[in-house]
Amino acid sequence: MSEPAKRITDIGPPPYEKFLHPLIKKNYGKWLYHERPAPGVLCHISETGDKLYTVRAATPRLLSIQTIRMFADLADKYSGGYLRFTSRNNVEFLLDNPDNIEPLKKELLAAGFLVGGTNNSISNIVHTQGWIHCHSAATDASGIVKAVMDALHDHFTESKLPAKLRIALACCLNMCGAVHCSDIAILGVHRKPPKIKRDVLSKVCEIPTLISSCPTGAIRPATFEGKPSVEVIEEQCMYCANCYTVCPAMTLNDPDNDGLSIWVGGKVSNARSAPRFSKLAVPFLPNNPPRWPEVVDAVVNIVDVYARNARKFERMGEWIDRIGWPRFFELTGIEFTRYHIDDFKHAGTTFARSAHLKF
Amino acid sequence: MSEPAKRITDIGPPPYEKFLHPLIKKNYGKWLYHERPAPGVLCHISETGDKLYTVRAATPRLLSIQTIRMFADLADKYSGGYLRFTSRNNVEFLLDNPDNIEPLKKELLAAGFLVGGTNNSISNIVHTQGWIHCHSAATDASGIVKAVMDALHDHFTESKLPAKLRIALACCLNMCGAVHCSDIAILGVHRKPPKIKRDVLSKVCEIPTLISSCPTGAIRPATFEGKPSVEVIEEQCMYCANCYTVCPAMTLNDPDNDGLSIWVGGKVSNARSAPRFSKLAVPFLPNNPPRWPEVVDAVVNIVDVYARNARKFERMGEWIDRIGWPRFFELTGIEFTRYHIDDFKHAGTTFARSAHLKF
Amino acid sequence: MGDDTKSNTKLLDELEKGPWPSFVTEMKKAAETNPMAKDLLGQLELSYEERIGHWKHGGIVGVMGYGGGVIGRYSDVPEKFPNVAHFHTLRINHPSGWFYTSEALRKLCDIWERHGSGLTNMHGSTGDIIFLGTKTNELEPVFQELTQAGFDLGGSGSVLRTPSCCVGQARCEWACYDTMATCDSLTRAYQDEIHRPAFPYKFKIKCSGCANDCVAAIARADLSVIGTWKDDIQQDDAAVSEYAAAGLDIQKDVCDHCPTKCMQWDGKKLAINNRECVRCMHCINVMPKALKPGKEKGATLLIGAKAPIMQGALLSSVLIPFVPAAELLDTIKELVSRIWDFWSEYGNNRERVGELIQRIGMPAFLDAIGLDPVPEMVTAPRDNPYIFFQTKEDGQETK
Amino acid sequence: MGDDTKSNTKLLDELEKGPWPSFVTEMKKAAETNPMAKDLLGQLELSYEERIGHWKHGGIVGVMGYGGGVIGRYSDVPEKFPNVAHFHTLRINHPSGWFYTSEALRKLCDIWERHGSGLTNMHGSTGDIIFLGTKTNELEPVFQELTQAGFDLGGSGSVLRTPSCCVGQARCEWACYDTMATCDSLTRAYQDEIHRPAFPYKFKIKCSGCANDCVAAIARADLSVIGTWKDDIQQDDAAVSEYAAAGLDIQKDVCDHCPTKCMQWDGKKLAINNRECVRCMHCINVMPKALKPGKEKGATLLIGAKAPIMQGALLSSVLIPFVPAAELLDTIKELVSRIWDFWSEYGNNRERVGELIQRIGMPAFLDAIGLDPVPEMVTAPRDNPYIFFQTKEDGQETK
Ligand code: SRM
Ligand code: SRM
Ligand code: SRM
Ligand code: SRM
Ligand code: SF4
Ligand code: SF4
Ligand code: SF4
Ligand code: SF4
Ligand code: SF4
Ligand code: SF4
Ligand code: SF4
Ligand code: SF4
Repeated sequence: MSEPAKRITDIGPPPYEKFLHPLIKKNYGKWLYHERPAPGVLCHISETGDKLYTVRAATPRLLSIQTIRMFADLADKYSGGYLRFTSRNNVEFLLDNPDNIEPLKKELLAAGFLVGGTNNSISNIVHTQGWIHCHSAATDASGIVKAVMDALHDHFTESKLPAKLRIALACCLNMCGAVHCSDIAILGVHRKPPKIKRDVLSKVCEIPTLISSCPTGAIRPATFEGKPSVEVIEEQCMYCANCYTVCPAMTLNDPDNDGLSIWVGGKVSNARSAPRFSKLAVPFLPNNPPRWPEVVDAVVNIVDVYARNARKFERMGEWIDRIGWPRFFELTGIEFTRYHIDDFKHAGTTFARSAHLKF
Repeated sequence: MSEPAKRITDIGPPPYEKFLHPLIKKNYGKWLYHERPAPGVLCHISETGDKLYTVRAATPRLLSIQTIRMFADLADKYSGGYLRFTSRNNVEFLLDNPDNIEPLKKELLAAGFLVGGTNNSISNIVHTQGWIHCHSAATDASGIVKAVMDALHDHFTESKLPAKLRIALACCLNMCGAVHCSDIAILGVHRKPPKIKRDVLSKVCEIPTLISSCPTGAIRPATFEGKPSVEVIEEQCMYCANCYTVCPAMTLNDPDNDGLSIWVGGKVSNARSAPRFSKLAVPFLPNNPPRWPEVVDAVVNIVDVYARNARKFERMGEWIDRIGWPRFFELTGIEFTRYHIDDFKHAGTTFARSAHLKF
Repeated sequence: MGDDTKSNTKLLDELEKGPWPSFVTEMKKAAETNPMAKDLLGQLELSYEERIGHWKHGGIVGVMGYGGGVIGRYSDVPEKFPNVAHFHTLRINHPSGWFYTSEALRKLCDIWERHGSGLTNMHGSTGDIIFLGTKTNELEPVFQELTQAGFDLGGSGSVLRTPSCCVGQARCEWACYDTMATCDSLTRAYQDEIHRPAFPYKFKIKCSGCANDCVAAIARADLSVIGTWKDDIQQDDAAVSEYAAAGLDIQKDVCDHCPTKCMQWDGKKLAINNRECVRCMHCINVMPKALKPGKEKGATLLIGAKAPIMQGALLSSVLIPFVPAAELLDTIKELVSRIWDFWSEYGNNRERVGELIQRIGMPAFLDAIGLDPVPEMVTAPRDNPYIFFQTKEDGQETK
Repeated sequence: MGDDTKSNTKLLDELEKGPWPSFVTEMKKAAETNPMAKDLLGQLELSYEERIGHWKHGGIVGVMGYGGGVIGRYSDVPEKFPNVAHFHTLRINHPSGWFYTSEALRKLCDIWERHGSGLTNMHGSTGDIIFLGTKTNELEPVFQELTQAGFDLGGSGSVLRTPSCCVGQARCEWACYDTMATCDSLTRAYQDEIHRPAFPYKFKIKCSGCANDCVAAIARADLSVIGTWKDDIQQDDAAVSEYAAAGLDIQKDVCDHCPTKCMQWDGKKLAINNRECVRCMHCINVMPKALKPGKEKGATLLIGAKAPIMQGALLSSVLIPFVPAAELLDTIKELVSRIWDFWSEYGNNRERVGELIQRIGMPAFLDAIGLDPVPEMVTAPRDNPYIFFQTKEDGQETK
């Protein structure tokens, strides 16, 4: 296929150098240490003596061009036109003049953008598309994030937790955003096997790919009205929806049986303890828009219990390590069920293979 | 089938009560604490004020009736006729009179039975049959035990290690004696797929059982001279010999390719850390009777390095936990190979999934 | 749909309440002038009412010459919301570290105002700028305007996905290598791999400057590059004393949390047994003014992280314990080329490299890419005796 | 074979050297009067020369009415060693705790002198007395003399194997229940299960009086019974001071090794936060005079240990965290009857109960035996989202 002459391709992203504040360019790789003058404000000190101030504000990640332009205006006004976004979707203004900090904060707050998220706070919730854009979603993403952060916003604007607390949300088991290593993960789940659209299946799906997509081998070849099709052995299905990813005829979305699960104690950083997966806390809560009160309550409860009981610098998982899971369930009042006991591939490695017991 | 009238069955073992020293009967369940007056000697003090002295001596486990009678004579002479064996095949004489300790020790030593094995020593090696009685054996058992303990006997007669050190040996992967949780495990291994006795296979083996016996699915149905038989996909075979257990026609014993592997860091007790499996240290050493010098050297080296480096009360595995496996290989000079990296079922859980690294 | 957005979004309106910035407010801002945004709001309200999504299974759409960068999406209620009948998102490769000037942002906004919903994600969770929803016929125009403005598409499908990195040396004192330059160089080197699917499945690279791992590389990148150092922690005793004087409980807050307990504090002097330090960053995190990574800097390369489907989630695991910073870029390139070659040939369809390793075993994978086994790769050697011994032709043992 | 044993055992003679008691010496002692022992020595020397065993694959032999207790064994060089052409071992159920009187031992020796090789194992690694090798026609006579002497066979094959226990309250101050009585009662209660194969595979029970687990129950018993307590460690402060005065470094040797760091020593007083204690035994082990298990004693029941074949070795895992000592025997009996029922029906041939649990999943196993899930059963809840949700007939959720 020949392309029009002037069409440009494969240029990659703009070179990051041109977006760097002159103070950053000058001190690139020369930073000595940092201080945290206030929640949402960082001060990095360079070996040249220069100081860079960062003001961090929450965003809902889903931003209109109107808001982005507003951020651009604020940057022009206070930070020489330089700003960035963080790996958790906060916006950061990069200031060389500390006098600009307070006015900038004021304008951000006035516009509805909370300042905070630094140090031992709850930063923005990493999340995914939900009903806004994804075909796979067992729940919405942005709505739950908003409801949960409304309830927890003072943990964003203040830094009063024992350690960082990272919350993430994914709207299906594909787990975009890699919520699987979060202090608290909120995960959309299905609870019914796929309903097969038998009439279209053979037209829209490649059957061998479909069959091999099932982690538990629950999908078997079958015929439907003489045409090759599949059937699902329902007892073998754990509703992961991988079949749907490869074949639109395997539908799982279901208003009454879809909902959310809550996972705790994961972490990413290597600080102190090794990175680790989040573990199941609450197997199922209903999809209850617009404000998902059951989910909000469950998350707030876990945060509260953690905040009251963990020691300084103990992440959620480190705290649970110390007290043990039985105590976690006792303190949070969450019921321990058969669903909590692993029965997937490496299940045996999670069994309590010692006589170490607290009573 | 009718049985002769006087034939007695299902009586179970003799009631243990009649074998208990009167002092034990009197103080059963009333022991307060114990002291360790000397290696191989224990003193248990009862709440009644009574004291029971135990003298422990090594045995080769394989005992002639001549030696057992000699033990019986010693028991009559020194311990009121009462004695017992331990869970690691030592013999224990139970004395109420401390004056009998030294004469008993003297006689035991004179007869060639070392006294010791208590406290932080290397106790007797738990082991299995080997060439003495088992069809499965990839190596002998008793001979290696003798050679290793000859080299380590002063760790039996003295208690000078940081903690208990338990050695076990099994002559094949069936691991009778459960060597899999030992500080040091010596394990007989094959290294070649079974040689199939095709001529007799269909006569002596049940083919479906045989096929399903293979953990890796390496055995497939085949025919031989028109009769149902099997073939082994050699690349899938890891020489476990489970096929041989169910089918005599699958022979694995092989003088040149059989040998030994050494595993370290397992433990059983819950003291301090949880029980755990031993891990591969040396993948293969040759079968070199009568004294297996390569095996003896390897074990002695590991014991020496442990003894020099571990902290008080640190079992082998706890010491390695602290220093890390790279350091273990460095200190012992054992080569780390591809065989050390797990590639069985739960392999992934043993990968180093963090950036925690020592250099 | 009606004209008055407000009256039609009774449920969503609830999400304009409360202190946290509201995505509904964002949608409404855009909806004031943009019919796509307006219909998106309407369809979302319907989803909230019915507790179910209203998107059909995605179709493949894209721009000429590219195999990815666009996620096709179609409404299943186009009759109700015709402006989102097609509603494809574009993934735009962000600049390293997500740095912008106000000017660059305004350019992006202008393009998206002309050709799309006016809604974005800043950013997608892989790191791309997400232009959230437009019609099929707008894709090529957006693309052309983007490239004119100096931006290009990011990855989707079975490609190298847009690499990302932490802020690194631009603002962080702990970066043990130049994360932004590394990420940028890799992105430029692999334009073809990003834009034209040739892999069995997606491949992600993320670069963190130290073990704090601020881009969560170890949790979600097939190749995770994590900065570290080889020599001793740089220690400023005066600054340690300052922290102590300022009230930091060095024993409790620092030493007691050290995973290897290799720090000793006698009330006056902090002694670190660096040989036992695992570079976890904790002590440095707590006393940034007093402690710093060593001078011999570089990175650890780890392999295989991914989300749970199909065989359970994986964290990356150590492949090369230490690469000096100066050799990092070349080492990564050499390594990924070997990995990609092998994976492309032996990986199953939709099999991530981490899953391939699980399937064939790490030893076989190491053989395939020509790396020697080192004990740093494992938390412990195997505990099962199921060893596949290999004997070479000459009868000699393979190690 | 020749008359002079010595000249024929050049290799084995090497194993009479050195300080450790020699099994070769034992064999020679027996060989002096016993032709079976003599030929065993000869065959073993041959194995040493050729580096290979000389036993054929075992055949099934036994005594009337019993399905086990004898391990059949035949030489593959019977022409050279006719006295071990058959050489079957008997497994004899040892008395609880391996206690004997000299009289009982002599009786055993006399029987074995008359009917066997004169060689034994004291004991086999399951715990039985092993009578090492005799001819087929001697089996029934040995058996009859044994029962006359009050001994019976132990288990082999797909039966309940001879249960065993630590010395417990007979000589140990830490036994949290009567291990010997428990082991003895179970052995008597299940004579039929021990002697007549009715299971899919072997089943082992081992009883340790405390978490030191001196019979290695957790590593090798399908049902592991491990003593523990529920209330506080009994503490004698005066005795603690004695240990300290005698030079024990209580901080380093005791507190620092406590896995939960729940002990505090201020140089004078030891304070244990018993709520955090996991009953590991370490502190008690180090200061037996000062610390003791609590008064509310009982045991933890754990399930499923076994050796590696086929799916890798297993350690037992917690099934019932605490059973009071008084209820222990009944609870075990009730539990094993439910386990055996289910396993007998659903276990595959040669599938240990631990493997059955791995195959069907612990939740399903708990359902089957009617036990409620408790968090003590796991080190952590699942980390994969692959939950088999169950909905009851009435649409209500199963927990
Ligand atoms: C800006 C950002 C990097 C970026 O390129 O965007 C960043 C920046 C900094 N991180 Fe981070 N981290 C950032 C995401 C992360 C992540 C990734 C994530 O959250 O998804 C992690 C891993 C989280 C986890 O373990 O689950 C992360 C784990 C850390 C840690 C280790 C915390 C711990 O104790 O486990 C530190 C150390 C500390 O805070 O003392 C750290 C420290 C820092 C420092 C202090 C580094 C420095 O010297 O500048 C920066 C300011 C932190 C603050 O917020 O107080 N950063 N940091 C990211 C801000 C996200 C946000 O908006 O909230
Ligand atoms: C006699 C015997 C029980 C029996 O019924 O036969 C026994 C008896 C005692 N054991 Fe044991 N243990 C016996 C096998 C075991 C085993 C099983 C094994 O070795 O196969 C273990 C688990 C080993 C492991 O973890 O791999 C075992 C782990 C312990 C421990 C925990 C050690 C640790 O720190 O990990 C103690 C506590 C201690 O020694 O301080 C212990 C303590 C004791 C005490 C002190 C208990 C007491 O108060 O009487 C006894 C004397 C020990 C000594 O040797 O100094 N006993 N002990 C066993 C002697 C075997 C031998 O001949 O050497
Ligand atoms: C847009 C985004 C979520 C978001 O809102 O941020 C996203 C959205 C989708 N992801 Fe994702 N993934 C996104 C980041 C991730 C991440 C996080 C990351 O890259 O750091 C992960 C976890 C890490 C990983 O790769 O394992 C992730 C793991 C998946 C998976 C599971 C892959 C696996 O191997 O397990 C799928 C399923 C698939 O590939 O078929 C998936 C598939 C999808 C699809 C394409 C749905 C599908 O069934 O094909 C989603 C399209 C939604 C839509 O309509 O726009 N997405 N996806 C993220 C990409 C934005 C960007 O480019 O910046
Ligand atoms: C005699 C003894 C070894 C010893 O010298 O002490 C022994 C010997 C044999 N064991 Fe064992 N096992 C002996 C204790 C064990 C133990 C330890 C224990 O019971 O505490 C284990 C590990 C624990 C376990 O049960 O998992 C053990 C795990 C095995 C296995 C593997 C079972 C598994 O599920 O993985 C086999 C293979 C089999 O059953 O087919 C096995 C099979 C055998 C056979 C019958 C060989 C076979 O292929 O059928 C051996 C007969 C040898 C012979 O000629 O006398 N033996 N075997 C032990 C029994 C003596 C006794 O009754 O006191
Ligand atoms: S987590 Fe699932 S539903 Fe959500 S965006 Fe990713 S693929 Fe779509
Ligand atoms: S939802 Fe998952 S488990 Fe169920 S049939 Fe589809 S792929 Fe298989
Ligand atoms: S370990 Fe193997 S060879 Fe040794 S006695 Fe047991 S089954 Fe026989
Ligand atoms: S030795 Fe083991 S792996 Fe090899 S064929 Fe036999 S059962 Fe299979
Ligand atoms: S990963 Fe390390 S270097 Fe990068 S921003 Fe975070 S703390 Fe700084
Ligand atoms: S970096 Fe971590 S391991 Fe190293 S000294 Fe500091 S706290 Fe300890
Ligand atoms: S297990 Fe406990 S009770 Fe039994 S002998 Fe060992 S230390 Fe004593
Ligand atoms: S028994 Fe173990 S856990 Fe309990 S206080 Fe003593 S050392 Fe600590």
